Amino acid sequence: MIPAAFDYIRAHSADEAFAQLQKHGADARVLAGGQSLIPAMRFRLARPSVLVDVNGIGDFDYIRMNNGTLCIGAIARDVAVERASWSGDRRWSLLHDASRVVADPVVRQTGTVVGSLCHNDPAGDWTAVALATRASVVVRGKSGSRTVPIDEFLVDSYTTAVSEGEIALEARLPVPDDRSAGSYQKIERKVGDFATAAAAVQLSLNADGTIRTAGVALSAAGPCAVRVEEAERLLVGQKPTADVIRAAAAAAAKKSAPQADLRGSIPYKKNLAGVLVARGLRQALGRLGVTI
Amino acid sequence: MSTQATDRHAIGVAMKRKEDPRFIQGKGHYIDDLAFPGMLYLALVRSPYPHAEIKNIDIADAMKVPGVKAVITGKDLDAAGLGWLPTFHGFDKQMVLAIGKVLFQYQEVAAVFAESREAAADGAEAVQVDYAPLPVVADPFTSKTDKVLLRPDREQKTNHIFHWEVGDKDATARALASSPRRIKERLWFQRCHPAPLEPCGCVAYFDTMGRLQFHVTSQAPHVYRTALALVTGIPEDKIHVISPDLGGGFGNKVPIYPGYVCAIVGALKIGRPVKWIETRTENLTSTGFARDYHMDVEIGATEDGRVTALHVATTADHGAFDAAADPSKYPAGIFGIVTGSYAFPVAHAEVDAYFTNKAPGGIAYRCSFRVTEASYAIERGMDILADELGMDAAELRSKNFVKKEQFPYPSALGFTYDSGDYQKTLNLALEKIGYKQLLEEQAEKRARGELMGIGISTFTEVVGAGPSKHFDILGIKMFDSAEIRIHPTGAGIVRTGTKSQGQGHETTWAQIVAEELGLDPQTIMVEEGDTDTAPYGLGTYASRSTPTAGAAIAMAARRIREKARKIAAHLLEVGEADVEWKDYKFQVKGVPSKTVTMKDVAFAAYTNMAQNEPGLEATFYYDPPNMTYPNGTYVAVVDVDRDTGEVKVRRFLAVDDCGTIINPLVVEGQIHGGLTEGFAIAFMQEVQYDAEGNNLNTNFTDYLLPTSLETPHWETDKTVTPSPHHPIGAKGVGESPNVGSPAAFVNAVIDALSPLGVRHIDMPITRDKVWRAIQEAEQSKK
Amino acid sequence: MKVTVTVNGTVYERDVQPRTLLAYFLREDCGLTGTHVGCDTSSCGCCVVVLDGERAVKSCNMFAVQADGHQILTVEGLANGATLHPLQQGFWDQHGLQCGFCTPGMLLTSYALLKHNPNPSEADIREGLSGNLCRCTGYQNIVKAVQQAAGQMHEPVSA
Amino acid sequence: MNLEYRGTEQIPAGLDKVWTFVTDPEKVGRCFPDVIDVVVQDPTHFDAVVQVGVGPVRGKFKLKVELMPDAAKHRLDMKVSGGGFGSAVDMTAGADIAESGPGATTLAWSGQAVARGPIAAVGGRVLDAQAQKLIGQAFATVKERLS
Repeated sequence: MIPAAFDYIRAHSADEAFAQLQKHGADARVLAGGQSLIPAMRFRLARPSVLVDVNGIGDFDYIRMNNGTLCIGAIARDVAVERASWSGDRRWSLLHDASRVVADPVVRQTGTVVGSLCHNDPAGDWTAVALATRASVVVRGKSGSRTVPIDEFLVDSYTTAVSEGEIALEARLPVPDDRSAGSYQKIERKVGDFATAAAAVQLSLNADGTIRTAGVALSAAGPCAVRVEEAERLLVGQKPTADVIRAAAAAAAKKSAPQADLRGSIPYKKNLAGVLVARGLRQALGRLGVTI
Repeated sequence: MSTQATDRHAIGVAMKRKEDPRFIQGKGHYIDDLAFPGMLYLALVRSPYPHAEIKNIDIADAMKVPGVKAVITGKDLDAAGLGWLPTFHGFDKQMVLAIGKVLFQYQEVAAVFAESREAAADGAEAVQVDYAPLPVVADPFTSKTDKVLLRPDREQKTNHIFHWEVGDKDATARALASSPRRIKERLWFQRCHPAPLEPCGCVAYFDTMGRLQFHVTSQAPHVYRTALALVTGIPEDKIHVISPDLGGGFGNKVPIYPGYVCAIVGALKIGRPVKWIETRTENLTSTGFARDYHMDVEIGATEDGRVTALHVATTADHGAFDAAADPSKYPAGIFGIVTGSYAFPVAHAEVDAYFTNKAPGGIAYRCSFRVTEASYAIERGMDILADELGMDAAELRSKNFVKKEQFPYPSALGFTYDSGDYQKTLNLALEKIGYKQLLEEQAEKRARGELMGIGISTFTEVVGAGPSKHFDILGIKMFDSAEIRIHPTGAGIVRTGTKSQGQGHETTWAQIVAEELGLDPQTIMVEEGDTDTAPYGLGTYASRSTPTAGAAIAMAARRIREKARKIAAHLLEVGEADVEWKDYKFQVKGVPSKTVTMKDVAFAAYTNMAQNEPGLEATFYYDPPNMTYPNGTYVAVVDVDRDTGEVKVRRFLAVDDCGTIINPLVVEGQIHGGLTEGFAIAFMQEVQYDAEGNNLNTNFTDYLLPTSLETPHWETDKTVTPSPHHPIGAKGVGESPNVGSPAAFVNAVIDALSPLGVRHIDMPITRDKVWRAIQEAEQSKK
Repeated sequence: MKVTVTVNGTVYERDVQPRTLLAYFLREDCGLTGTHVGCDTSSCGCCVVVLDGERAVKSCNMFAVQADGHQILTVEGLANGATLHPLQQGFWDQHGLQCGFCTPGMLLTSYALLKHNPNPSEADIREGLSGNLCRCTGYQNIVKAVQQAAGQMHEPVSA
Repeated sequence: MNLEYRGTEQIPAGLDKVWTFVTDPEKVGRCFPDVIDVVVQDPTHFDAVVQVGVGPVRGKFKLKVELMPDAAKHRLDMKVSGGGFGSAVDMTAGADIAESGPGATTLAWSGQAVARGPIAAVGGRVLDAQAQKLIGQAFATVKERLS
């Protein structure tokens, strides 16, 4: 299928990209990985009149540690997370897990983390990961760049805090402390499908074994990925036990507000939210040497 | 079974495929690779409504799109006498482009011809169609009521298409009534689509001689030529059909589709070549689907598990037009094979088909006509019976098998099974999978509350249509053909009326010729798909290539051998009666040192033929005396996750008996592929429509094909019981794994869930369905 | 728009519409029809090519203008003259193809996979090829083909 | 796909005023969110073009609208059909209109949308949000304009 005609602009710098987006406003879309945008254009559901390609901006392609923050540039590919030198570190196990189940292995070589956050699909993977890790996104707007916490960034299905004429430059994730681990649990009908349900979990433990911080988020459980505050509250300060896990899982199932579709019914998906959070917690704890 | 010990020259050898070098280098020649000077592109406008009156079609905006050359509608075609196309068996007709109303979602409404793909797509988007929606009939049970008449164009004012039955109705009813044990279950074999990775397409043009050159993705090029001649009135000698390399077919490339007719009309009207290549959505939503049989299966048995009678009543959903790909005299195909591998004393099968507002089709998707539905019905039915009787599923099957000594076996529904040793095949499978140990493991797991299942399917297929006394398409009998020419140097060419879509004919046909003539298979070229050069044949589908064309090749080769014998006698300077064919050479009887090879004879046939007719060629049209009956035992072992409903296929063993094996490498490949499609049908593939008639699986994002990660590891083995009536004893294999495996998967899942009281789940077995079945079972226990 | 793309070492300068997908550019503007199109949703992988020597990309999900100034490897560029690439040899030897339509994409996805993981396990290969569909082979022989190629590529080059 | 929505608006205006407003095609048409154009055909029929935009999905829906007021002035039904993106959307919306006090009217509305074609197949989640917005915001705007 053939997209409708459009004008193509290759940006060579962040300034140039920003200027073009300002100029064309609502008619323009940023082309990063394009792995969601181009199929939508082929079906002519999306028909931007201008594409601003940022793939040629070398400055955008990085993943680096910077003062206790992991910074992911606008065109860093999904696969770059999977192959990063630190990806075997248990602190980053949530990212590593997710990097292996986003879309399919070929799409991951082109798809980008920041692009996925900006697309904000209800069943996105990186959005749930970003919530669990308490990430933020750097957005460039008219009045300069601002850092938007992920909870404010994700507005509604396919809608984020990036307004017309703006561009997301970077995702920032706080580096977890040594006693941290996470887990990403996803059920999909097959590789490449959107999640039927998915759960992102990030935990850190105190020296006494109680839970110091907890991040719990769900995907495919509402208009966009959601944080399960109740589960986080139930976990923090507690010694991890089967009962605590059960309570957090129940909170997740309760929070989940999925749509029925070909992937499953509402009761099934709500059930999965609980099952996957429990599994995620167990795996994260297991990675910290705690078996329950 | 990667290699097979053989003392034969070419048959049974695991020869690497001759067609592969071009495919692995990107030199395959598929339909969309063709380009001709001045070629136009065709895009079709399709209906978003499943049932609606067409109030108006406004093409003005489309004609303004730069590059658009023409737009045609159903009215234009109707005026030219090309509005309707006869369906496969000729009992119905199908609109080429909608006339007056649309009958299914994504039906073809208008055709746009343009200078480029882009312009054609832009033009199609610009066509404005004004629809007035009509009430939608989205299932055959609603259709049955005739409250909404879908096809007022037909003489019979009903949605009921046909009633077909076979067997002894009264005796079956009596036997069932008097059986001490009985089961009855409704099994729905869901609507699927073959979805070859290459969509359908064509390029049509009229050459300088005014001859239609029609390149098309066709599994049956000769049938296309004849059908096009009948539909368009173009004399058959003025039509040349060429089917290039096909990127899979699986039955999808048997019917003639509206896009083809539009391309031809466009080429004629505009005077330039026209290319039409389907999008994936078009492929999945409008070209031949398969199955959609709702089957009420009833089996009677004695207390000790002997089957007494079988009754199957089927409600079939044929969609908007009766385009089912079934032979003329068999509107429900060879569904009569539904007695399977079992000695039913009496049986009765009936099928009632209905129109609905869905895409037309009902093609033989990687199976003989309706054999997959039948096989699924009986193999699920036997498991339900075993469950009812509290009997082991393997034991119940053994008890009721047609015995080895009963062949040729006349079945209760009129088939004569050629050969088989079902018990031997089952025994091998059970031994190899470790059935006893698996049962022990299962007992332990059940005690712990874990869900593990073992599923068996001991199917019998019927393929190779077929004897001309029974089978025809549009009146053309279902024989097949081969023409062999041996060149002076001993190389040669074989042409057949079949058409490979990946089955490897270029290799296996050469092996048959090489075997029969003692030649090198590497120097036997195989050509198919060109109606100017190939002898007339009915094409490749329903596992018929090896049973029909394969036989024709062997017989044509034997004709060549008879002619060659005369020349050999001349070379050996003896009388013809003194020459025998031994060890792949001609030899003077009793004198092993006096021999000539076929290569020698071939040279002589052109250089030193004495009084014999020059040349070394033969053609054979083979009309099989019977069908062939491949069979096998499949065993699936699954683990079910209670929390998520996930089914993990831990092991799968296929023991196939397809008679003589021509190339074990190719046979194994066919089995792997067929099992993968069977797995997909059991767990993933479904074309669903909602109550409003919307097709919900219009792309690979929702019509799910398994990847390497979901697909289980396949274990294979074989028994070999040659077909007694086939020249080389081969039965055909491409479809057995797809026919036999769905029931094995479903039986395994239900076996896993049976301790909870779950009796059946319709395919595809999704996690949601499994989870809900577990929930409901647990609720009802409380 | 003018684009300059190096495909299999040959420089192609063409004028294209921005909406021209890379797959159609390769097939129709460069005449390299080994790259196939099997779907519209980037699900099937028949169109996979290798970008800049290491990234497998679905060429029906990328515009030709994006490839301007880049290097593309297609199935036509795998063999070295008459010598098949070990992956091609593996697919042939192990009966890793039937209809051949998915084969180019499978080969190029495997090519990029072996670049990053020269010694993959069966699980790695199954995972790595899970963005490519095959309807014919059931994947088992494709896995064997990639294993054979990986083994061959490890062997020291004989003189 | 079949989607259903409902809601209630309390309008600080008398029944007659509300009734006059909601049976005026031009006024109702202008209440559609992101409406670009309204062309009134007759007292009960109008055509509207609305801008649709959710994330990457942007385009126009051309809609034909029929107003079906009942004689007793208690119920207004509305039939909306049209489409865009090669797809068709049929919506029905109805409102029970009742006096809830002096100078106050309750508008209890419900709506149903059926989508067909690529937008339903590929953009189902987008469509749901759009249809809900279209119907829900239209009634909310009615309230706003009458307040």
